[in-house]
Amino acid sequence: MKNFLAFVAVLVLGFLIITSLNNNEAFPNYGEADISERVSQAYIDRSATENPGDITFGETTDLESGPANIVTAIVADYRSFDTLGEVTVLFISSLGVALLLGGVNRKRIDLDFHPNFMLRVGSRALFGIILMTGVYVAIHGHLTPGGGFPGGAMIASSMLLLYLADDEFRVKIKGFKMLESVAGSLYVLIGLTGLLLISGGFFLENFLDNGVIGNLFSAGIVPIVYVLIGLKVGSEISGIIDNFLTEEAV
Amino acid sequence: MLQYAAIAMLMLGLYGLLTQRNVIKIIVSLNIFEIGLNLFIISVGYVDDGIAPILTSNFNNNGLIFVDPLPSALVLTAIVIGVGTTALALALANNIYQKYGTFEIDEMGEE
Amino acid sequence: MTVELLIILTLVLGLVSYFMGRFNKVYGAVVTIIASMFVFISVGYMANDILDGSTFNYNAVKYLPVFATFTVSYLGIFFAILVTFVFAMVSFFNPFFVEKYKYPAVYNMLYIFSLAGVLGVFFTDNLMVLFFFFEFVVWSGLFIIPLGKSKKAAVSYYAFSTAGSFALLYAIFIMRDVAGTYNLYAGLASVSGTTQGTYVMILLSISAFSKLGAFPLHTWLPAAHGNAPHPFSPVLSGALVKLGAFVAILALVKLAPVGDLQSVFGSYTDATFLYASQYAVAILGAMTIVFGTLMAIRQDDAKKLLAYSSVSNGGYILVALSIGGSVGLAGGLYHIIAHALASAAAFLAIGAVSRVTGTSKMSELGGMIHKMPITYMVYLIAIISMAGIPPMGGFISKWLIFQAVIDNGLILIAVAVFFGSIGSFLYVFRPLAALFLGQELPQHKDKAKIPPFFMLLPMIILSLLIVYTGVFPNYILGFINDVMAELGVDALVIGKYTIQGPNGVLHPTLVASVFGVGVLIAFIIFIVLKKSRKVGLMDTYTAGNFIYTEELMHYSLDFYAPIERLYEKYINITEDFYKKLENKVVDFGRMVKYFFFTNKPEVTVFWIVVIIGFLLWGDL
Amino acid sequence: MSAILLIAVPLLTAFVSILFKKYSHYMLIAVSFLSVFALGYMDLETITIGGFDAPFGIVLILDNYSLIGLYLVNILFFIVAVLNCKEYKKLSSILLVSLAGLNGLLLTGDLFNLFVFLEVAGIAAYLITTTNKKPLATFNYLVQGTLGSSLYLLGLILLYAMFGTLNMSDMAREIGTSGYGAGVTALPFLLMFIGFGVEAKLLPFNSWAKGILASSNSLSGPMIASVYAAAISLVFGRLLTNVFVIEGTLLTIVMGILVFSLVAGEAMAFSSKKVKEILLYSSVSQAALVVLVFMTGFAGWAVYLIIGNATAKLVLFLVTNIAAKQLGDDEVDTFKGLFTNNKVVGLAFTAVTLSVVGLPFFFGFVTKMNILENMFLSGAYVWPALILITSFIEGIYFIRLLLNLWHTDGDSPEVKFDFVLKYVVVVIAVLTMIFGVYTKPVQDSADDLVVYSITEGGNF
Amino acid sequence: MLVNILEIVVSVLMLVLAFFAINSKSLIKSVMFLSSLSMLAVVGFVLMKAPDVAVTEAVIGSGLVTTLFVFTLLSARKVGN
Repeated sequence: MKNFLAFVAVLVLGFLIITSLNNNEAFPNYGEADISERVSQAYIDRSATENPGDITFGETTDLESGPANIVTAIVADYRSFDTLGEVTVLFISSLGVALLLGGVNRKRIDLDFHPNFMLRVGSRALFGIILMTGVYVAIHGHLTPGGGFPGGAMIASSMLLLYLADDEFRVKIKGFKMLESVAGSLYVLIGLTGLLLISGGFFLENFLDNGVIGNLFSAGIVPIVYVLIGLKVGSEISGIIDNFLTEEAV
Repeated sequence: MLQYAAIAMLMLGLYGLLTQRNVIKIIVSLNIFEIGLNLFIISVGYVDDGIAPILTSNFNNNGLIFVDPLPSALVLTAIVIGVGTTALALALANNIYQKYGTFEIDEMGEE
Repeated sequence: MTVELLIILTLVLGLVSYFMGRFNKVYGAVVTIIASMFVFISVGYMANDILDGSTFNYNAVKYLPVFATFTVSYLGIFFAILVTFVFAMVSFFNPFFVEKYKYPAVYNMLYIFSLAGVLGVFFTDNLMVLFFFFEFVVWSGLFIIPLGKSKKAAVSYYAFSTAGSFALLYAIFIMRDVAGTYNLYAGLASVSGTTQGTYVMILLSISAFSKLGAFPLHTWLPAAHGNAPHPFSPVLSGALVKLGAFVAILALVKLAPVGDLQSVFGSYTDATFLYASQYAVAILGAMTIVFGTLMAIRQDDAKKLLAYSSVSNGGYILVALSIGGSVGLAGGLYHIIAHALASAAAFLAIGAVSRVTGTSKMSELGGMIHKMPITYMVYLIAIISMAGIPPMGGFISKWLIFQAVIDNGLILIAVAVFFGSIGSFLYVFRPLAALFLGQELPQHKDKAKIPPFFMLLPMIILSLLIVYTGVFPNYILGFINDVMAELGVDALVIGKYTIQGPNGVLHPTLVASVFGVGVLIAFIIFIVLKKSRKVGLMDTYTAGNFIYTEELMHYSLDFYAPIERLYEKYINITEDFYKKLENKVVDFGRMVKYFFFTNKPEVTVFWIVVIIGFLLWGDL
Repeated sequence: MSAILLIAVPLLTAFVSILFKKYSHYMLIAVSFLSVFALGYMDLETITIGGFDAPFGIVLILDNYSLIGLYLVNILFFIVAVLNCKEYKKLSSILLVSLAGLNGLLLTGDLFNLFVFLEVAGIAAYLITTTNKKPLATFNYLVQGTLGSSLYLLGLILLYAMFGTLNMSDMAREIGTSGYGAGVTALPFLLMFIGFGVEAKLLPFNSWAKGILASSNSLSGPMIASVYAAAISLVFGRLLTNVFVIEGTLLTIVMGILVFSLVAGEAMAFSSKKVKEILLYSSVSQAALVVLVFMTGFAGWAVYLIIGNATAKLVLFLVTNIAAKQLGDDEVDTFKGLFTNNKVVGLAFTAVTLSVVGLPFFFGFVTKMNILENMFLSGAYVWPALILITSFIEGIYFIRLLLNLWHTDGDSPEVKFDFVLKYVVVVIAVLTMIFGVYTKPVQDSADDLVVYSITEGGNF
Repeated sequence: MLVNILEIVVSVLMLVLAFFAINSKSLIKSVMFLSSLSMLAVVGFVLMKAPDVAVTEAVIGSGLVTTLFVFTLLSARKVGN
């Protein structure tokens, strides 16, 4: 009964919200958004600071922001600061998971599931492939869909595979910590380089050459940052997985 | 349509939070809410007949209609933040289970 | 010495007394004597100068923030000199009590601070400064009271005083809004006779009632007076309560009344000349008198009894001030003096007794006259004045009030006033009999002795003044005439030795001398005739039975039981009301806690759904 | 010096600190101290990040308003960190992140960036509260906090869909010039208001507060009730004064929420018998008061109110938590006579309590009086009455508490306070008194603050 | 047209899955429903031309979160035994 009432209540609320949005003269209907009225137009045209005119893939050089993937341009360049925050969120939640689940002596949870030899060898092979894919996705973040976060998650899932395929396996936490720390620090340091080393520079400024849009080696610091993000995310999520898969040794 | 579905999912998430008293179920509801939110954010930037906001070979950006890339960027951030919170919530759920031996809030007694 | 400097110096002296108190408790208390004497003498000089028409500028402000301004008015002088005098007298008691407190140094400091606060209230003409010092007095008192017996008393003192302060503050804001300035006189003048004036009048009355302990805001007063440290009770009753009278004068006299009574009640009223607001205050004042009297009759603790008598006397002051006119106002102002002196003396006397016996309960005391005859005399004089018997000051003021009430034909109020007067006979003599007369109790026999000279001194001075105000009131009445002239009220007609009331002429001196002769004759008879024989407690028998144990045979316990039985069902009405109010708040709080604070997120979600729904529903 | 360092340096240190666990708490102390120190060298400016000006890039706004907020939050954070760094070494990295998050919250001029920092600071807060050892309460906090910030994001996205920008001042300008009525923004603003309401403990949305604060310790109590509350209120205030347009039905709803929070908060505190509960419900009410003052347009005084509350709550929660830890529980009865043996701490506690209640000569009096006066002069007669009534209730229970803490019939409990704590609370108490008497700088700068934050704060 | 029909199917399926995920009695089923819901959301993202989000959601939202849920349930079952 209570559930039903609650269901009716949220149904009514949903209906109200939809009606209100439909009646809202300022809110665009689905599929009719006018991008040119929004700041995004500047991201598409790369015209936040200058007016580059038409952009042609593979030809136009030295845009204010180099990635061919406009989303990446926003995530890792225009609004890179958000991404720093986002990495921090993941960082702190991995710290938190370690704090909540961690302990000094930890051992693997017994999964009632013991992989055989084939599985172990096979997954080792697969591990490499997934890892490579992850790195690839992270590196090509400025050109293709994907980027640091899915890439990092793929790296972590290759670790996960090892965990599942081998019930004795444990990651070297120390190594991951190092990776996580170094990647994070480098991200901030790259940001600070823009601020401190270049006169009149800004935090997280893209101080490298943007190159030709569409090339692998283009977009200045964006690929570097994305790889760092990938490594950091990968190591953080691996840490989280490790914490979830272990328990306090009794 | 997907926009309405997104709003409906937001509401279902709220419904879950409103009725469920199981820690895991609450986290599931929260996740549903977040997925709904992400869908809604993307739907706000959708343009009929628009193309994905990626410049690819053979294209000149002139005259093309892209969907709004900014919501995508925001959702990327939101998804990762969501994962962070979910991981933390699950770790807490684990702690709760170790302390009370159950996931049902009603069985834990008032503190 | 400007007012500002005086206040600052007082505050500094307060700090000095604190540090002296840290060093040596008694020295700290001695500083309070010095400080309050100093303040009293300074105010006295000031008064003298003002009366002589001096041109010295007391109002100058040099050190305090810009908005602080002072005006030495006759009204301010009147109150200040009275209150500082009470402070000065009571301060002599401090060194003898300071040992018993938990935080003696703090007591000394706050004692002086409250004195400074009082000065600020009476001398400022800036409303914000007025409020500031008003609060200051409240807070100083607040921390002194729990040094006595009860924490609860302090809380209720705080609650009612703060209600009063906040009402005052709100009134100040209204006046500020209308007048555009914080000047006291401009503010009062600007709202006079307008709708806002009604609000201001109501709010100021609330403030005055709460401070004066008038019905229905009186419940704090008996608790606070009864439980405060012994030397602070006389200050509370004789001095701090008078802040309420000060505010009442602002509300009732300085503010032009609003609302014709006849328009409210039609022709059913007996007071056609009064305005609705004044009449309401007068009625509440009358109820205060009756209530205070009835409650005082039942008390066992002598301090509580006096506290209720303070309530009842506050009622007299309110009645007198609300009737107004030259006789009424003069009666009110004179009653302020008379009651301040009498209650200070009475509280001091009981304090002196409690100091040696450790209790002020009538059922546990008796026969103190044998060891403390002077204290007994002081108490006797004080209660005679309280009961309004010539030749004491209380008689003069009550006579004036009666005159005013009768002259205006306020029958209801007259009944209350007379009832209070008779009732006060009933209660004031009970402590006299219970504490001082009767059998000397064995448990206090050894401890009781004549108080030290410096405790006797203020009591004797107060007693002499009580007699003086009863015998030669005309000098003081002359000063009161000045005050009333400043307030814009016609002067009371006084001769050299006579007071002209509307219904006749009073010759206080003559009355006093007749009484004096009577007392003299009685004394001669007492001396000449055969003395009664003193017997020990065991050397007697009752109803044919010998007494075997030295227990107290108290005739003043449950003395008025038959009368009490008539109304004992109703005595707690106001207390119950406030208790219920408090419980309602507590229940509300518990309910909110129960409904909103659980360990489940669903509550928050539920309200989010409801509130968003509410907003959008409105849009539909 | 660029204000970005206030965010970047703690973050960098946090990333590094996980490698040097042993020294992480020294890093925490050093960085939080340097943050306070560095504030003196900051110029008031709008900081662009990545070289893209607003509204395309993210900007940080360092104006008078955020500078005061930064000083307050950093100093309080430093105090809490110093007092707890030994006991909660494990949390050092998390605290560093939370410092970065709080600074980011106060500085940012971008609405989405605000969401990110809200989450950073929020997750740090959840982790700080795990030290209470009440996982269920923390879980509750986490769910509500996440839901709140998600609602904020939802509202933000609605605004973005309508006005196409994420920058605060740009958004405010777009809303102002768009010509649509207040109706179109009512839903997003309500969602954002609720989102912040959850964090700021406004009443129907704060069921987490009891679980967290009633069992808090000397780290989580002051952190959540003082540092976080101050930061959230300040950010809320910036949004309320610069961005939000609250009119019509929305105004009714918001005012209803605020009045209910004010009154019910005081009533709940009045009916509580535990010291921490009294403090926590009182801070519910205070939070509503702060928002109310922002709503009525006296931003400057609201800031002073926040400062007063934050410092006071810091002292109160610190002292209470330390005493509660040593005594075993926080019933008022257990605490009876606590200060007879600890006069110094007692005096400081009393001073700040009296400041909260609004005793003349204390800082709280100055702010409260000015707020009341300004409200009254602006023609709002109801709010002063309401505030007076709630202060009345507040006064009663605080006085009752104080009297219980100073006077006891039985034995006084023995509680040890360490030297640093004594020093800190005394300094805060003395400062409350100094600025309660010497009010000129406060009076003068309050007006500047109002002017500044309304006309220039959003980089208009 | 095809896209529209696909949209409707995806939407309805998502809602049904969400409802099941919330109301399912078994926790593990609930988690599985959530995972499939997430996969459908990926389709939704693709339909709305947001490939970046789709990739991220597929890897993180659908894969990783589900794993974490399952691990929590596993470890809880261990403690429960």
